[in-house]
Amino acid sequence: MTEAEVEDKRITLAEAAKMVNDGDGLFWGGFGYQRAPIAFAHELVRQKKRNLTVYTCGSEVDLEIMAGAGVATRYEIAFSAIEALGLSYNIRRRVSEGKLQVEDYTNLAMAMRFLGGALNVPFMPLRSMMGTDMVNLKRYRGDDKLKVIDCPFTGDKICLVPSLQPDYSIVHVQRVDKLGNAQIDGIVGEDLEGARCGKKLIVLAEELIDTSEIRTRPSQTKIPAMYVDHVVILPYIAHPMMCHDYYDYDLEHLMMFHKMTQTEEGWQEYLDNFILGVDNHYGYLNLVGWENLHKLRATKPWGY
Amino acid sequence: MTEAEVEDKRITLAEAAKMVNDGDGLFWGGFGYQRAPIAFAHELVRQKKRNLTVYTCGSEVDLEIMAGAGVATRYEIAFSAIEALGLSYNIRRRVSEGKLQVEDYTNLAMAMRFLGGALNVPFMPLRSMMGTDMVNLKRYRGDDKLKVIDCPFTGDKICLVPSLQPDYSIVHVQRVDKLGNAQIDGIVGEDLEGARCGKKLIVLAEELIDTSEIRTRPSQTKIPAMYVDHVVILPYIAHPMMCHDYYDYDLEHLMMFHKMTQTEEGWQEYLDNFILGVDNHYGYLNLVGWENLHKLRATKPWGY
Amino acid sequence: MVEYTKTEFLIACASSHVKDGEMVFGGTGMPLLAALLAKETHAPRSNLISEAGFIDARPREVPLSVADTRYYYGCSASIGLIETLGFLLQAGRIDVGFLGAAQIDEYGNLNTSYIGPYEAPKVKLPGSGGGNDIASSAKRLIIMMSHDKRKFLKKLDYMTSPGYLDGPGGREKWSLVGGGPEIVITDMCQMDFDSATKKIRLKSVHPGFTVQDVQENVMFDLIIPDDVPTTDEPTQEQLDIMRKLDPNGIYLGKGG
Amino acid sequence: MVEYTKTEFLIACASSHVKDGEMVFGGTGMPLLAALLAKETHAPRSNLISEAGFIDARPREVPLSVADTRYYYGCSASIGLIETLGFLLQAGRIDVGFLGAAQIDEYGNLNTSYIGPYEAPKVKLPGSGGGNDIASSAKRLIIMMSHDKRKFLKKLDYMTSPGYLDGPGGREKWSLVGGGPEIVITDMCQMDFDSATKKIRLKSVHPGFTVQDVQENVMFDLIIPDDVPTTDEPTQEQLDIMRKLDPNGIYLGKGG
Repeated sequence: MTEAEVEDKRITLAEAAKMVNDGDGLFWGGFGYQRAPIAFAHELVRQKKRNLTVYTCGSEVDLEIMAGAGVATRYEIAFSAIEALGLSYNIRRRVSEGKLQVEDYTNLAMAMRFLGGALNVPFMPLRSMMGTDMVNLKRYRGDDKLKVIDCPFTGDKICLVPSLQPDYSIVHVQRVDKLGNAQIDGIVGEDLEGARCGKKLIVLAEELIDTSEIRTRPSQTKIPAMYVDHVVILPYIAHPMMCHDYYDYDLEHLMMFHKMTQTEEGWQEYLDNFILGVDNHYGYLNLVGWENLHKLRATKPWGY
Repeated sequence: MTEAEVEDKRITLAEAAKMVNDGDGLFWGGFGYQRAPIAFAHELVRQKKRNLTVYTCGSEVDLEIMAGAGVATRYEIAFSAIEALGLSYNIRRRVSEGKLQVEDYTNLAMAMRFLGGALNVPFMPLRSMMGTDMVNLKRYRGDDKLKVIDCPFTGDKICLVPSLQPDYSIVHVQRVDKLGNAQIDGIVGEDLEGARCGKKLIVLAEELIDTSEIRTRPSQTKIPAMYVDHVVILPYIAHPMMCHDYYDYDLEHLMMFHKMTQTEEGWQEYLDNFILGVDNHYGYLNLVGWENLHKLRATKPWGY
Repeated sequence: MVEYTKTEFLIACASSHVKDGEMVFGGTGMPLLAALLAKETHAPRSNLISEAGFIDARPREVPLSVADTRYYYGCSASIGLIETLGFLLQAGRIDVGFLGAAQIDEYGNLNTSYIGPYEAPKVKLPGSGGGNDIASSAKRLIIMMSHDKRKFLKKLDYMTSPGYLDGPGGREKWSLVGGGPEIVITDMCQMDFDSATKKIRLKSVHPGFTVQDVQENVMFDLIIPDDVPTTDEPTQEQLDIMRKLDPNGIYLGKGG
Repeated sequence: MVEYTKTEFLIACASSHVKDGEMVFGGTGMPLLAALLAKETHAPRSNLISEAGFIDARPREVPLSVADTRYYYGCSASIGLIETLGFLLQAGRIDVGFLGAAQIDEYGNLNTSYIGPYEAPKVKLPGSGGGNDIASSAKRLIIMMSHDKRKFLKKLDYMTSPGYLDGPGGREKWSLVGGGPEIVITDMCQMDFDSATKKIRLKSVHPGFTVQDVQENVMFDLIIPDDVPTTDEPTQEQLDIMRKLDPNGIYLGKGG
């Protein structure tokens, strides 16, 4: 088979963030401490994006950064906190100030909304949320937050949640080829559905892998190239969170972050130093320090 | 961590088939030529099961065997034929005789019905089938075949197909441990959803794998043990169909099968020789011949 | 003069409708060879997808089944049905689907399910498989059929897959994702669809056939344009490539 | 006499409610240690599942996040959210879920979302996460909370997760899959639910506390049985094991 001249989808982080328009909606990949696209959040802040809506199950530091810097004004999420450390102080402040609106769903509801978007059907059925304020109380989505109906087959109550097809999906993976075929190690969280639901998809990866290697292990391709519009390759994209088989979380940095965000002044200091005070992701990594970063490298077979 | 004394779920093929009651519904694994649970179909025939309903997307030789032998009287399927060879003659005859009823769905509709069953929701939405006789004409399911509704969010027409939770799911995989953790190589078709939708699950595997090996590569586990009730380990379960990375299809046998089924007499002869004329799966394999079987072994890296 | 069989002619003809860069649902048989031929000639960046779960496949031998392991090695992803029929096809990401049928009507609707009445069928055909899904959601549909008067009907015994349903607005009424049939290729001619009426229209006749041959072999009123060209013959390069793709004549036939 | 901290006491107490062979949604923090402790002692065949996608996990170090790679190696499957929350939990395959909350009412309904009015919240809490899913669909629910009068309310500021909703028949009306809360463990007592009224009921008081202490620290009418035993203390074996599970005192605290 002739190998056709292939498209190279690689662009810089700055170019990728530039494509996001003020007011856009983003599926936000990663789950908890795992594969959070922190570098992309930083760049959105540096480029002073405004009025973004972010859709995810449960992200942590990245949601804090985007809420704190005023990049995002609407969240459709299930969870915000820094697990094991405590509350999300930036989000808490921005909500109290009326600068951030959170439309509350559950983890399964959000995952189903991404699945529905990927399947291109307008809703998905769900057995959670019913009977509680998650059904009764709504913010900007109003009656389109969800619908509880009588199942036309069984007569049981069932909750329909609206599918999502945001402007962009932002997903962080371990490896990608220049066409966009992406491999994910470890758990996938809701990223398979999330990657497939966006109108456009930007994949951030720690490493480049050759297409010929992708083709020897097709079962490892978790996101096929045909979904992918742009590829960004950079190391330590998730720092201070973790990337399975690549590096562990930076607990010291994370605790510093969480402590500083307790006050608006502390947060502004973190923002000025670590995000606005550097030109790009390498500037951030230089500030964190390569010796520190190296200590976080994963140990086989544990993956952290 | 202490290793607890673990349950050994292995049973014989005869014991597994014995659990299926007359009148039961079965999810039937495999897709097209790939990982068809032929040995299980043979054993159902030998045990003279009756009035089974089989749910699958598109199976081929196995559906012919179960229809021909009168084991199954209802199919909810999308496709029946022997790809590249031609029509399913046994099914065609049994339908004309009124001995087999086929409730027609599409491949995506069946896959969604299994997904809905696995998710334990009563239906799943779909954008196919509408406007055609697949919506208008129904057999024994009547109005519960499907419903076309106006989407409560968008107003668009959308088709709801009822989820399936059959009595048993029958799935053929490459490797399984004695607890039931199953690895599948190559494509999965609709087997991930199908394995998870049944009230009980019987996994048929070519090989045993040790649990300690399962635990070193958790991402390879396509069906976790907690879904699995029974495990049957036998070689060449899919013959004359294929099993990725293990063996190719037996085209000669397949063509003979297809040719013999052209007439009722031919089919009865095949049934008497290859299914009823042997005591068990090894009897069948002996008849096919181990030299023949060995020739079908897969070649690396091609997997066939 | 180039020598070729009818099958080879049809494959080359179908192949010409695949455009470069397109996502193609290939299946097996003639459509598969047509898709592979297109990729080897004018559409090197087209992507072959098998509904069983193989994405961007480049089989070194022709598969007999959409689930054939021959599709696996060298493809760029191998997943499952929900991926191919749901995430790709239903989401509107597939450009071209190929379908065959036992019957077709003047709006391009297809029957692959039953001959005779639904209640007491004379012949049970294979059914939809992914056919209805493809016809509902692929952007364009290429239909390949053998030309027999009894197959080109005013009314189908059973409508398995949607063409333009009952005409203009038919697909829109059901919010179907895809665009509907683009071309019907038979062993006599090519037909496309009139954009205003959504009715089938003669596009070209194959060498050796006349407009009248075609008209006598359909049971509905076929739109005949003033100018009906002759279908292009395959090139020697196309023939060489497809014979290399199927050296054992599995689909081309032993006489290939 | 056995010496232990309050945290260790609560973990041992929670651990006793996990039965052998059960499927347990563990999460992080005290519930995780309780689940691991149960598996090391009386429930060796229980199965620890993290909602992020890890199944049958046996971490050698305590994870900080449900998505922590520490859950990975040695688990028997590692998939995703749809698997754990959909195929397992919503399908009724999870026996026990652990939940914490900022507020609870007399029917065991929980608030983990907002303090203050929904329109102008005083404090935005973490939200449901998988909490509402777990409360809706797990067969049994173990709730762990710090005991503070302002948390045991007649009316929640926001109902995030269903307990028994408005009482008998409340869960059935919404066809909820799971059975509802079984036990509430605080730093003063254990509470269960009266099967007729579905209202919360004192079950045992922890050493050092009285029935009156508990009554004074709830803002609804608590059912008090005639006989309220004292909660069992942890054994030395339990303490040794949990200190081995969390040698750095990540959840047990440095003073452990």
